Amino acid sequence: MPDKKTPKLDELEHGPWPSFVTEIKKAAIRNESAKDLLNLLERSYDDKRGHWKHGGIVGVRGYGGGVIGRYTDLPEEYPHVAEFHTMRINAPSAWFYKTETLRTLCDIWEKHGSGLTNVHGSTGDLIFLGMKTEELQKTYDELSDAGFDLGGSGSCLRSPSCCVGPARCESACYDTLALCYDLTNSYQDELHRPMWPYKFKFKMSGCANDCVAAIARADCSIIGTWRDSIQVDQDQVKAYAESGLDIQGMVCDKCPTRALKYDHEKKELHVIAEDCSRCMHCINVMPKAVRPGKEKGATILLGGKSTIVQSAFLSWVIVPFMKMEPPYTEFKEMVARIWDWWDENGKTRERLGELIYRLGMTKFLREVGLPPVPQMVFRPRANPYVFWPQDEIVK
Amino acid sequence: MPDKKTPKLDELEHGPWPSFVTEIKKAAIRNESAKDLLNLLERSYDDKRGHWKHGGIVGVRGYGGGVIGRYTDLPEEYPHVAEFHTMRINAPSAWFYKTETLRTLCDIWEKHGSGLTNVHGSTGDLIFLGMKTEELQKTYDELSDAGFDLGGSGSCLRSPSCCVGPARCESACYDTLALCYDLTNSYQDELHRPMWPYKFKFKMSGCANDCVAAIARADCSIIGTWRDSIQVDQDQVKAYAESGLDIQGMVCDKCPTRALKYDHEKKELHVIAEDCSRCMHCINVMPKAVRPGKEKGATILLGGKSTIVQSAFLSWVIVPFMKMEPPYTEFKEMVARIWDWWDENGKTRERLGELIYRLGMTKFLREVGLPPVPQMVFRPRANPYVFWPQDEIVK
Amino acid sequence: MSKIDGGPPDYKKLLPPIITENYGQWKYHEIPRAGVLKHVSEKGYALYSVRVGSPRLVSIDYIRDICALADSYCDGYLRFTSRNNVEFLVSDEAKVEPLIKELEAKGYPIGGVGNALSNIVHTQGWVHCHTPATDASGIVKAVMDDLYEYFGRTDLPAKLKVAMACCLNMCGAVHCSDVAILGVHRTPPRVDHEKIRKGTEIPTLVAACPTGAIRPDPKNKSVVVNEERCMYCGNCYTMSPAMEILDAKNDGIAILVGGKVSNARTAPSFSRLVIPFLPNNPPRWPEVTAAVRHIVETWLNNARKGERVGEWIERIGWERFFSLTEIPFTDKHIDDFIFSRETFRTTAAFKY
Amino acid sequence: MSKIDGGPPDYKKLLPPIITENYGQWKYHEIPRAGVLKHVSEKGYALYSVRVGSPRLVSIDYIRDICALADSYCDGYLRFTSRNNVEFLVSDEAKVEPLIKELEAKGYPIGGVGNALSNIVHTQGWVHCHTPATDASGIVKAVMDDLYEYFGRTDLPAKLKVAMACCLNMCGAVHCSDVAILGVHRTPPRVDHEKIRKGTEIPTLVAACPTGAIRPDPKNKSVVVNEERCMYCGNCYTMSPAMEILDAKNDGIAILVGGKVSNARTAPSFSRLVIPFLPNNPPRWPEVTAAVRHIVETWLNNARKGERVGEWIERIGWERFFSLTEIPFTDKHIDDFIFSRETFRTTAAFKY
Ligand code: SRM
Ligand code: SRM
Ligand code: SRM
Ligand code: SRM
Ligand code: SF4
Ligand code: SF4
Ligand code: SF4
Ligand code: SF4
Ligand code: SF4
Ligand code: SF4
Ligand code: SF4
Ligand code: SF4
Repeated sequence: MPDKKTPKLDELEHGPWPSFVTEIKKAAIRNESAKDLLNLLERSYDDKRGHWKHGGIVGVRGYGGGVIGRYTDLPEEYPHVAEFHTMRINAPSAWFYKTETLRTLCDIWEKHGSGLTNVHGSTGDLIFLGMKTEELQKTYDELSDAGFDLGGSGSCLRSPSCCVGPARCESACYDTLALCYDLTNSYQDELHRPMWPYKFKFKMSGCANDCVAAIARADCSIIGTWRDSIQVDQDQVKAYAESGLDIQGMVCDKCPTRALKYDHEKKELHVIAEDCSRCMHCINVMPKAVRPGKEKGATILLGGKSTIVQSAFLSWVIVPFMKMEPPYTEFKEMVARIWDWWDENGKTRERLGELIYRLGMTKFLREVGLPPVPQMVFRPRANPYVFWPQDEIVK
Repeated sequence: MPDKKTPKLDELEHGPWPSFVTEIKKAAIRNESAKDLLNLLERSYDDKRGHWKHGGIVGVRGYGGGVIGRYTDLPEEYPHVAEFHTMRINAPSAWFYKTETLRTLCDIWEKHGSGLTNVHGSTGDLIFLGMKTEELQKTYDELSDAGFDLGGSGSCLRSPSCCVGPARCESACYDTLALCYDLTNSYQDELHRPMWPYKFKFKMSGCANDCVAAIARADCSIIGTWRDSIQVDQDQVKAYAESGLDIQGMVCDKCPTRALKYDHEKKELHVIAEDCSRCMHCINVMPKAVRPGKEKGATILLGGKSTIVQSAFLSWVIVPFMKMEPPYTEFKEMVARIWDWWDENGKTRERLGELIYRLGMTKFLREVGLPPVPQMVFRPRANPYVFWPQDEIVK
Repeated sequence: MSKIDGGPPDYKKLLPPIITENYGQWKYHEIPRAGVLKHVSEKGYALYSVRVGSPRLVSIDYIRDICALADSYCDGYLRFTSRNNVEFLVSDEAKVEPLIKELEAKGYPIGGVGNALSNIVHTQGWVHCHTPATDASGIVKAVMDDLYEYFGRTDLPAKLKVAMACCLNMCGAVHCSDVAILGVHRTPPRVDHEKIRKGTEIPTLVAACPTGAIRPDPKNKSVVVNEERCMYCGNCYTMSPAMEILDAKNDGIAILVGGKVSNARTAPSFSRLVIPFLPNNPPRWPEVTAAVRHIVETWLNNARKGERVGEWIERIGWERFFSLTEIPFTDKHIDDFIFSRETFRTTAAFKY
Repeated sequence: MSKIDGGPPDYKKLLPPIITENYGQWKYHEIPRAGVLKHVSEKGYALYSVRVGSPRLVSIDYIRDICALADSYCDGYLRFTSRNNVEFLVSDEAKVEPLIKELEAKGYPIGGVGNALSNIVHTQGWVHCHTPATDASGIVKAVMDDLYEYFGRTDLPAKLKVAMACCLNMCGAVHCSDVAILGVHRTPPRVDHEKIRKGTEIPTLVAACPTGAIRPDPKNKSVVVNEERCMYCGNCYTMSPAMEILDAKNDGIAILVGGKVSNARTAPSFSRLVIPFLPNNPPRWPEVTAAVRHIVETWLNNARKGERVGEWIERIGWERFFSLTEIPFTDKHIDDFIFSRETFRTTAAFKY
């Protein structure tokens, strides 16, 4: 147990929600770094400010990223967190683990670091939180031997992540886990050796519910969808009706395109197929009765990211429908063209979305060779500032 | 009749809609400029391009605007339109005329110009279309003697205009004609002597139907509204119901805030007063049964303009509710502060809306002394880029 | 010398007595027939307004003619609307039918009231302006001839407001109209260096370009235009006659749809580009009239009662608008200017 | 030397047999009780997932503990969700209740399923990062303690997704959450000229500022910050340690609400600023927990069934949100950044 008093943090051991302070204390029993982290954190709680210096560059051989260097600004007082780096470990698709896999990780981490982790980081990596510089390579070597690898950091591809998809969800329109694994392995170089203007993130959701929040956070979002019509099982509709579900109110009236007509008499639900926008709502409310269509694939969206610098961007549609089956050739060829274009045109620290916004979708589409379709926009331009290429005007 | 042939324009004398070509021809019978205009226009129809040079500066004594100088680029061939300026005559509020007023204008114009007019120009002036430089002052002198004055042009206040309002409309929430007349007279200097970064337009509509399209076109839009609740006459509701109006479908279901409940049994219409956004829809459909509230005034919006240069802007709310009664002191004091601010901060050819967008609403509100209210925005900011003034932070 | 700053005539002296008497006391209105409004006051008076479409560019003969009619039927009072229609203000019900008869006999179109097509707000075009990419009056005449039937009806889904502007300055409410016809240039300005040297303020000219396409060229004491960046707005020409923008071979017309101004039901909104270019084909611009008619008819056939063009499109979705009208969608429809981001479809939910 | 680029473990080897067996063949799901999902496959198999809230910052002891539970009840299989909850994957229905009992006994919170509050997605804060304006784990603990009851329920109007990020970099989906808790700086960076001279690339630093507040100062071989223009985004600090941004006296928390990511019903949308600043008051940040609770309860009491926070607010209007919550509206709520225009209310129709 830590020698210093941590009254503020102790306060956070009360209450019903599990406490990270208790977790740090558990680690502190065996680990000096964890102990100093606790003390340093108490100090931050007193000072109302962080006590970490601007990150430094540390790493492991062969990799340009995967480690976040971190040093305290009070090394004399808290010597065991003088170096306190984190390592990002690329997690398996959809965060499935065998207990033995996790135990292997725990064992390695017990040997080399603080014993503290984030399961998982916001990008989806499993994080080893806090180790000394000298432990980095050793930790990596053991991880690698045990079948693990680093995740991304820096101006590179970040670790792709995906929703639980077909592994445990009836709505999955393509195999998110397979795609995530395939892309991660196909792009090892892009993932581990930063060489772009800035970071790039892939996230994959099996349907428009977007359970990995891809549209908000990924430069490239791959969202499962279908091309034909939802499938309705009228027997199940009747069952829902009889169980008391207000089908008109909770399903039809909330359908954004008013594509659903409920026949109260017959207890039947009918869809105007061409009006449905595949938003998933009716399927969500009546999963037993309504299912996605049969012709499945994905919508590709580009440009999502958070606030820094030009404002947050949500990903927008770039390909309304693409089949998503191995070896994903069409997708990968497109990605290659997009990366080339970004690499060629992007300024330092300019995310893809900001770049397309700056140079214009028109230029992007033309140079990357994607056909413009109305699905790309909510509505056409309101200004008349159309650019006419030389070959379309009369000389 | 013109001596040259005008086969293309002649074609435009056919068809049911009244023909401007016939109008030019009528004028051409007595006027050489009108005749040359017809010929020049035929030439444009052949060449598919205009034949007017970049405007030159001409005017009348004491005025910095009100006249648009115009010269053809083919003066040898069309000598009577070598000079072909237009004069903007400030129209009466809501474009009401006595025939004698119009005849006076016709008589003056017959003497001094082409005999062609626009009734009215897009800003609302009555336009004398086409006169020689030497006629400008004479025309003005006669107009002035007959009780007319020039409208605006250049970087000045443009002629304010207003909807028919209380003169002939049951929906008017303030006296648009009186305000238009008052502002026009109060701001004669601003209207006639350009001295600002760019043009400034006032437009006034008596209610949210906005029959002068103010919100789209005016730097300052004054839109009639009320502060309390709409008034419903249940007898008239019944009458509409009996006449076959689908009150539920055409009124309640289209109410944007769903503030209306129709009681089919009693044939009564009830409003949830605090939900109504005063959009005018129910009043429009059932003018006999629904009327604006009793506490009337106006919403002030700023910033409307068309596309050049930073994109078109629609006016946005700056004061949700202001009483609009003579002498309009509160309004005029606010306008003075706004103009000062624009004058001080605006770049050449920067409209008020663009300036506020460039410098930020926060700065504008603070410096002009307007209290921020949620009615100013559809929604609050999505980014966290808040500016904190010195006096709000801890030193 | 004559006085200055006299201001406009006092409207109060120009109102018909029935209006002076009932000013601010109108109770409701009805539309007894196409083109006619009946306003009834609290006091029980009824005023009939008979609306007549005008070409706006009119001769003094025209004005004298309508004045004569107003004298006969309206005690010498009339007004014009914000869309340049004439309104005959009849206070004596008995005079309404005779007025209508005479108007019809003389070929004055009566209409534009209620759920009708009204007059096309428009601009100068080749008649008077220096920057037009097309004529205004000619296209308006051609389109109104073509859509004439809808002017005299009151059974459209909603009001139909068409506007026309001859260049991107958009002198009117083109940017917020159900259907907007817009003159557009398509080639960069050709710099007349001689003229520049003769008096253009180069920094102001450079600053005028919204895309930064104009660079000073100190060696030549002139400017150069980066043609890759120019989108032909013509703002540089407004600033300087040296930036020649008219190009007979490439100027033409764009069509935008779905804007509105009223706050009824939905907020005012911009018109949006649906046809980037149609050629100038005077005197009747058949490509333009056909395109406008096609859009209007698609609206007529598909919209629900009470839906303005934009409300209809927003309900069905723009992707459906393009499939219904079969207008080809191109990269030119996709915004790439300052506020483009808000137009991108940031959702995986859409139609085909 | 160990190999590089081995990639992550193969997920296929980590799936429980019931999943391998029924992969892609799930038919529907039910929520038998709070915190539990039952997925039924075409083949008739049923998989129970018991969801447990985790603090995310966990020790290896914690991991070993849940592994022990997974061994007892789940044949050694478990997963984590995209919101950092643990999911015990139970293929034997008989084991569900015993597992729940043991979890309860050990104080593991069960919940976050269906129309519930789920775990708070969050970031490093004072535990590890260099730019935080606040701590993350501490606030999350305080808020989850306070809102604990809603984690174990399924009868909220809709899902409730709360996120927390400790600076404007927003490492998470804070910008699109029902309720977002965001660490914010409020004073401009203090330039350490010494450090700048020691290795900052000045042009890159200058270019990094989104508002152009940083000017090179060649005389000093450093930069100056125009404090009038700075809005404390901290991007300059990310670029250079010389731009010290932490300020214990002024750093604190902003609350944003109404964002979402799913495409169900409505498009994904941004969270919007409703409380510009609350002080850092560790260890329990009472101002923050009270503010979040107040917003959540206003939603609970006013929203209709099925309405996410943002959907509720968009229905009633943001002006009504401010009057209902009595949160004061200030100029700080009004956008003045690049895309501000789209937030301005360009209509005369609104509520009070
Ligand atoms: C560890 C992690 C937070 C966490 O607690 O989970 C994290 C931590 C940091 N992020 Fe992040 N980001 C993390 C996920 C994210 C996400 C979420 C996501 O990936 O889905 C985002 C928002 C999505 C996006 O990419 O836009 C995110 C947006 C940022 C940004 C802003 C990027 C932007 O374009 O707006 C920065 C600033 C930068 O890149 O310089 C940043 C920078 C950082 C740095 C490296 C600090 C810095 O300025 O250099 C942080 C290191 C913290 C530390 O000392 O440990 N982090 N960062 C997440 C990565 C763990 C993992 O690999 O699983
Ligand atoms: C005559 C008129 C069109 C008409 O046929 O009715 C007109 C004609 C011209 N307008 Fe306009 N504008 C006219 C109403 C408008 C309107 C509509 C309105 O006022 O409601 C607008 C859009 C609203 C607005 O102000 O944004 C309008 C937006 C412009 C612009 C773009 C301004 C902008 O900020 O985007 C310019 C360019 C400029 O100012 O340099 C312009 C410029 C011009 C010039 C002076 C040409 C120029 O570049 O210098 C035109 C002179 C034509 C000529 O030779 O006769 N005109 N102009 C209208 C004035 C008549 C009147 O006084 O009643
Ligand atoms: C006479 C005029 C005002 C004036 O001072 O000149 C006028 C007069 C009336 N308007 Fe208007 N509006 C007039 C231009 C406008 C405009 C501006 C424009 O057209 O450029 C608008 C906004 C246009 C837009 O939204 O794009 C306008 C939007 C309305 C609306 C809302 C329509 C809607 O549902 O969006 C109403 C309500 C209605 O008709 O149900 C309305 C209603 C009316 C009423 C019924 C008001 C009343 O109770 O007297 C008047 C007869 C309407 C009719 O023609 O059916 N008036 N009205 C204008 C006639 C123009 C014309 O000649 O056609
Ligand atoms: C396990 C998980 C996926 C994973 O790979 O880890 C998951 C699993 C399911 N999601 Fe999800 N969602 C998961 C994160 C998300 C996210 C992302 C997030 O929370 O950051 C979203 C988007 C959030 C947003 O919109 O802001 C998300 C939006 C949905 C929705 C749409 C909700 C809505 O109406 O807006 C549904 C449909 C529903 O619940 O009706 C859904 C439905 C489901 C279903 C019912 C799918 C199924 O048939 O199995 C699963 C159980 C839901 C439940 O918890 O009630 N899931 N789901 C994630 C659990 C997170 C957690 O621990 O709480
Ligand atoms: S995104 Fe769709 S497929 Fe993936 S877990 Fe969520 S509901 Fe299932
Ligand atoms: S998926 Fe969405 S849009 Fe399609 S029918 Fe169902 S609720 Fe309507
Ligand atoms: S804006 Fe309102 S008050 Fe004015 S004419 Fe139109 S409906 Fe009447
Ligand atoms: S004025 Fe508009 S918002 Fe108000 S009740 Fe009538 S239709 Fe609804
Ligand atoms: S729209 Fe352009 S061309 Fe037409 S009148 Fe206005 S400024 Fe002139
Ligand atoms: S036409 Fe417009 S975009 Fe082109 S150079 Fe001139 S000002 Fe710039
Ligand atoms: S949000 Fe900011 S302070 Fe928090 S972990 Fe991310 S970069 Fe660091
Ligand atoms: S904190 Fe942001 S706005 Fe302020 S100087 Fe640094 S980069 Fe610029």
